[in-house]
Amino acid sequence: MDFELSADDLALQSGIVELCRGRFTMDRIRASEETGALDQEMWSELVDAGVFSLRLPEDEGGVGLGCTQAVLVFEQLGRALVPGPLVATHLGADFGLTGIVGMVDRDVSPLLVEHLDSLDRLLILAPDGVWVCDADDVQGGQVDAFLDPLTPLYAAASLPKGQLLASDGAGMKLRGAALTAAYQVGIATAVTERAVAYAKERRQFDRPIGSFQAVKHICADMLVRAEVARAAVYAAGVILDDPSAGDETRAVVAAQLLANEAAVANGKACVQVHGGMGFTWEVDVHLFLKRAALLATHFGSNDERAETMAAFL
Amino acid sequence: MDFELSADDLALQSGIVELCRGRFTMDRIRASEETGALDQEMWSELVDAGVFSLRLPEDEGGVGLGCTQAVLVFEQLGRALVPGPLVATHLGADFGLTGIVGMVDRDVSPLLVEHLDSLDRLLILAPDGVWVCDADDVQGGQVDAFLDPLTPLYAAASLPKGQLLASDGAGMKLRGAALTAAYQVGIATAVTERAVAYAKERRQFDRPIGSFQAVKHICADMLVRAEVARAAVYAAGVILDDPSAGDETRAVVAAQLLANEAAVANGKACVQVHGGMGFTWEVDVHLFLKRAALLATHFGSNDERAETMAAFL
Amino acid sequence: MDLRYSESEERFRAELRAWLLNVLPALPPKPSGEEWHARRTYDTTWQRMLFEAGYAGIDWPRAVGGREATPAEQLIFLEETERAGAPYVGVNFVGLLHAGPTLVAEGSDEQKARFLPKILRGEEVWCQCFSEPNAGSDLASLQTKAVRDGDHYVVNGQKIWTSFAHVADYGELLVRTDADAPKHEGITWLILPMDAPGIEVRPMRTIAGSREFSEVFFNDVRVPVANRVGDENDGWRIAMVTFSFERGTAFVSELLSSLRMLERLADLARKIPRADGTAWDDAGIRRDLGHLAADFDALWALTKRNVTQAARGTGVPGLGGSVFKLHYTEARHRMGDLAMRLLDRSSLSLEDQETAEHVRGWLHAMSMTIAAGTSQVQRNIVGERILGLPKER
Amino acid sequence: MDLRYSESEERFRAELRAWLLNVLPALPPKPSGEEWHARRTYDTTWQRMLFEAGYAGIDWPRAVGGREATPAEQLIFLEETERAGAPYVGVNFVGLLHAGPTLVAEGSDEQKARFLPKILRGEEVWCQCFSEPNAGSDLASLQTKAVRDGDHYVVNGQKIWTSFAHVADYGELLVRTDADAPKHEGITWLILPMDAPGIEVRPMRTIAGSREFSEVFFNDVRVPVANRVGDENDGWRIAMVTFSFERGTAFVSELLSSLRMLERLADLARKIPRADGTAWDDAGIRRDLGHLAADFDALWALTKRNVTQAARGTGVPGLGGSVFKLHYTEARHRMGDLAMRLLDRSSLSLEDQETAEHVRGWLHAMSMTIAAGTSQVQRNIVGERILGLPKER
Repeated sequence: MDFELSADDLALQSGIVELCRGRFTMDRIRASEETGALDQEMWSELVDAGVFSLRLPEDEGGVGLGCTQAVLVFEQLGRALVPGPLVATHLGADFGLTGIVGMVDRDVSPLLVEHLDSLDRLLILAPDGVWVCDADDVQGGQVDAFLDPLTPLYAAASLPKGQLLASDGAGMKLRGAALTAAYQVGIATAVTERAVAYAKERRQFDRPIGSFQAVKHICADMLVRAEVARAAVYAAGVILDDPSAGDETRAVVAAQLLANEAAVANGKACVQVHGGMGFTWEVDVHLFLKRAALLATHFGSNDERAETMAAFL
Repeated sequence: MDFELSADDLALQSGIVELCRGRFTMDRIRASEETGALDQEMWSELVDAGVFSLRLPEDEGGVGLGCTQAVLVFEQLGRALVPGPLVATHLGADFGLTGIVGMVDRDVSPLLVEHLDSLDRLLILAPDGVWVCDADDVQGGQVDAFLDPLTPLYAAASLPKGQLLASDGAGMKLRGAALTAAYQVGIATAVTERAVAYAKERRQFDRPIGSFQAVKHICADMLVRAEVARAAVYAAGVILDDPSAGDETRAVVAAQLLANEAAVANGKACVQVHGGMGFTWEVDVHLFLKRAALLATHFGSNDERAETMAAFL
Repeated sequence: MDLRYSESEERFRAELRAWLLNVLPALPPKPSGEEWHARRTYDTTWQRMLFEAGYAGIDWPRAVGGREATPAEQLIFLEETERAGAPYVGVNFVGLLHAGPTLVAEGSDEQKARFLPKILRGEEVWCQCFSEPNAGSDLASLQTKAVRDGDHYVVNGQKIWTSFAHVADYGELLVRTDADAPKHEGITWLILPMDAPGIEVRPMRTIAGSREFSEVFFNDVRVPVANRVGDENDGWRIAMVTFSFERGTAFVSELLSSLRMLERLADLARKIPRADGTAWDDAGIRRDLGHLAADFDALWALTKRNVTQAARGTGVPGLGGSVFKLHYTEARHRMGDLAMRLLDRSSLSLEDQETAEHVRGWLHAMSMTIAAGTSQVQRNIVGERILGLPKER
Repeated sequence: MDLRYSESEERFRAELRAWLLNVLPALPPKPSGEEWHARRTYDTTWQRMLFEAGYAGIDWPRAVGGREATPAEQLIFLEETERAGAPYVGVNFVGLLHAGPTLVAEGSDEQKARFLPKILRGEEVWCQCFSEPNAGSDLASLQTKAVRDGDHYVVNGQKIWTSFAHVADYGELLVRTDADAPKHEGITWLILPMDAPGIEVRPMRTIAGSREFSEVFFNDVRVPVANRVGDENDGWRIAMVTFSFERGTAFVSELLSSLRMLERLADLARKIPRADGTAWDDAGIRRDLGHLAADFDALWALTKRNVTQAARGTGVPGLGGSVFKLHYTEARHRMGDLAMRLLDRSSLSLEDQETAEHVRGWLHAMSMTIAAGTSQVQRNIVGERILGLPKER
């Protein structure tokens, strides 16, 4: 039992932190707010960094790591708010899919496909397995007004049948849920860092607002939410790699439930700490909050997750 | 529309405040903690003060007032934590019952009768109306360990059939619920007052703890809960007297829901503000909290009340 | 205590209701959110109609052309206009509810004669230039400077959070006229002509995508000394006078429309498919909706108490507003979160108007615990001014 | 990152499990809550059994007779004893987890030789005399005074919140030995013989009805100077040394028993009749239970992180504990409130043991956000020491 990042994990983490800090600046990320399209160059950098091939065996051109490491990487992508169908493309790699891969659940209404115009392939989750189709075969009208400015949406009336990849999608969904939860922990952390930085710098009544308990304690609660969720997410990553260490579903569902809540609650708290500025488009906070709200709808709802947890009692 | 206490209301209120402050001190109230029996002399003083005959017509020996006034009186009784089956005895007076009157719901399991040994008569709420029996006819074993030290409990295996008082108990239940809610607002207020007094007097780190926002804001939230519930309770009282001013059920159920929550949440907050002392038997806070928890079970549960409110949407 | 309206109040309601029924169909359709000039026209047209029917300045004294209605009549006015779907006060907010009442209380006779009738008739629109980037919760630390130059003040600095600045004719402006005095004692209240040279208005976008707020920059803007309300350096007191007029009615329209929104959310829950039936079949969802109904009902009762206390001069003036705002804004957060939970993936697309309204309501709630005194500041007010707890050091 | 236990850890577990299976049936029945002397006997008997089996002082160095187990083995020990229903540390808490480790780190060789073996063998019980009526959150402001008189200190004053004082042989005592020094610099750490003349122990009753805490009064109590641990006036540092040993395992038993309690609460929900079926058929109730399962699972993962970080010396020492405590105690409040909601009128009678446990759990949760640093103090610690936010003035 050694539940802390290994030296290799730390090296991987600092590599991805460096990549995000150096290449995926908020200026660059916000540039696609105008166009709605994914930044193809940024995507290539993600490909080159091995974000999608991370878990593939080395003889298939991958990095040969596990979910334990993948959650660390996705946490940092979330902290940097890197846009695009990261989780779907990562999952697609397991089936040998390349290019930009999206994902949609056939049974969830409305049928909203994220980033459709930028996609090469589309994973279709269905009760009878996981399917894939060419993105070009999906008839989707662009939605004019959508919640997350960095995630353009397309409404599809129906989906092509596609090609069967696996008749049991459960394992893939768990991996996707764990990576999504990791991304949410990254968001929960990023907005905590932003709230704390603002609380140290912003002065009212002749002192930094972070010296007031009312603000300090909001920040403390943010950290607590992020840390508790992070522990759950790391545990989920480890257990997916080694199911003897715990129940995979229980671990992943608990992690995603807490990570979603931490990301959304911390996003809201970050708005509050920023005061009026937090309510402006210009300040980045809302982008984190809106992504958190969007990702909370992936792989089910929190109501469903709490139900799943209850079934373990 | 004039939703503030009239001169007569204020006189009534200050009369009951004086009575409680002068006669029903916490020392006297806590004396019955040891015996478990109601203080008969205190009860006579309540009778003399017209607490139970308040709403009876003057020609029946009553005071001729309405629910509007009754909620003001019960609020102050709650603020002083006066023990005993006050609401049931008050409701019994509408049926000409005298003496100490208790109440039980035939359909709620377990059949726990509060204060049985001190009762003369027992109101029985049932789907087919309101019934009454002599308390002596109820076979109830005293419960050895019970939550509220000032409300001894008796477990009854069954209840006698009793005598039918009214075939429709709905109106009586609403009046009882409104008075119970008023008592809870009194509790919510009393514990706010105690928390504030303690926060002003208790010093840590060379200053009164009430100067710290962490404590100050707990107290502020307590006041908000009490004031919001108070407005709802007063509205319920007025609407029971004048159903043209609103829907009686909606007004009473909203009031009781919020008043129960305010009493329990403020009781817990008052413990927190008192720190370790709040966790001692000696300090009065727990008596308010436990009574609040007990009264929250009268006339249904908060889960049911929230459901009832939903039905109005 | 009496919640019934008196006969004369009911007569007022009946007349108003009849008038609304008559005139509302004649109103042109409401312009969409971002057409600010059209919105000005729409709102001022409505104000003109109110004026002609005798409803303008519902709470203003008759002496300055108002209706001088009782607080109960004001509640009825807000209830009925909301119920009938009449326009809100909109761009006339600052003129009617803030700058106007300030001029009534503290303006010179010339100022009253010049400005008040045009506010009532919907001819002139006002905005508020109080907050600054570094003076939010701590408003009194404002730094926008005015220096006397003959019979003008020369203003330099920056304001923020000015609603409707780009369609306003005048602004109520707080400036620092004595940098050496204690912060509350060096402030002056000026009437700012928005067309004065040197003013630059830069609309800001909110997280809900709207552009109703602006930053306003001042570069040697000359304001006549005649536009000063009250004495030089007495502006803080004057600003506080206006706030003290708050009669407990500030959030009435919002509260009533929240209750309507809750009813629509319940309707939505009845339609959202779930594994068995709809979301409405989920007891937890129903209870959350029902609880909010209790909250809004209680807040409506609290409003009536606040209004009565303000009219009677009982209670701690203006503080009922803090209690109301803390609970109301918290309930709006809960309603917003519940809406997002119910909408789930539907919340991602804002094309459907009903959906968009709920999602924007969720975002809007976040501004409600910030604007007009953050919840943190409100809790300080409640703790210190109502409960008498000591100030922090 | 690895959540599997190593082979040697699994061997440790297997041996422990076998031993527990063997010895637990021989234990006499646990005395009821208020039989303090019987509880002392029970707890010290268990400690003696642990000692003889080589499990006493699981985290103490071998040099002083401990097991010197790895943090992972400590977790296994706590897991297995909880799972098997073995006694908790009980009256040996202060000796094993607080006073003992302090003597290990700061005691003289004589003090170690005299006191440590008797703690390990369950022969002597310790209590803590730190808090005072006016020194709770602000412990360093303690006023109990000790004046040097020859080779004794003469102690006068009062302590409070001393657990098991009436059955303890020794107390760890903080006294003020320099009233003029800054408050953290005039404190001394003494070993107090509880049978010294002039000590009066007055048990206090808690709101849950238990009498485990006492007030302790000191009237010219003479404590040998030889009982001083560390230098005079260096007692604050010594107390802090102990706290810094916290390895993230403080709440492990509690957490595991909370999860068990949650499972029982879910069983209860399955039995509570409701209009249609049971409380378990209510989706809202199920979700609240399920959410708590997620919270406790996550806290268990967090514990493993804290333990690993403590072992590795990474992270901010001891601060993981604040994060854990804030979330854990908040979850316990939620679980208590949920239990009361489920029990409804059943919560009023405490005769049924299962019910009483849930109701006392509700009350106990209220002490958990107060004891060992209130949640308010914990948020300050997180805000200032982890996040680096400025102190208030």
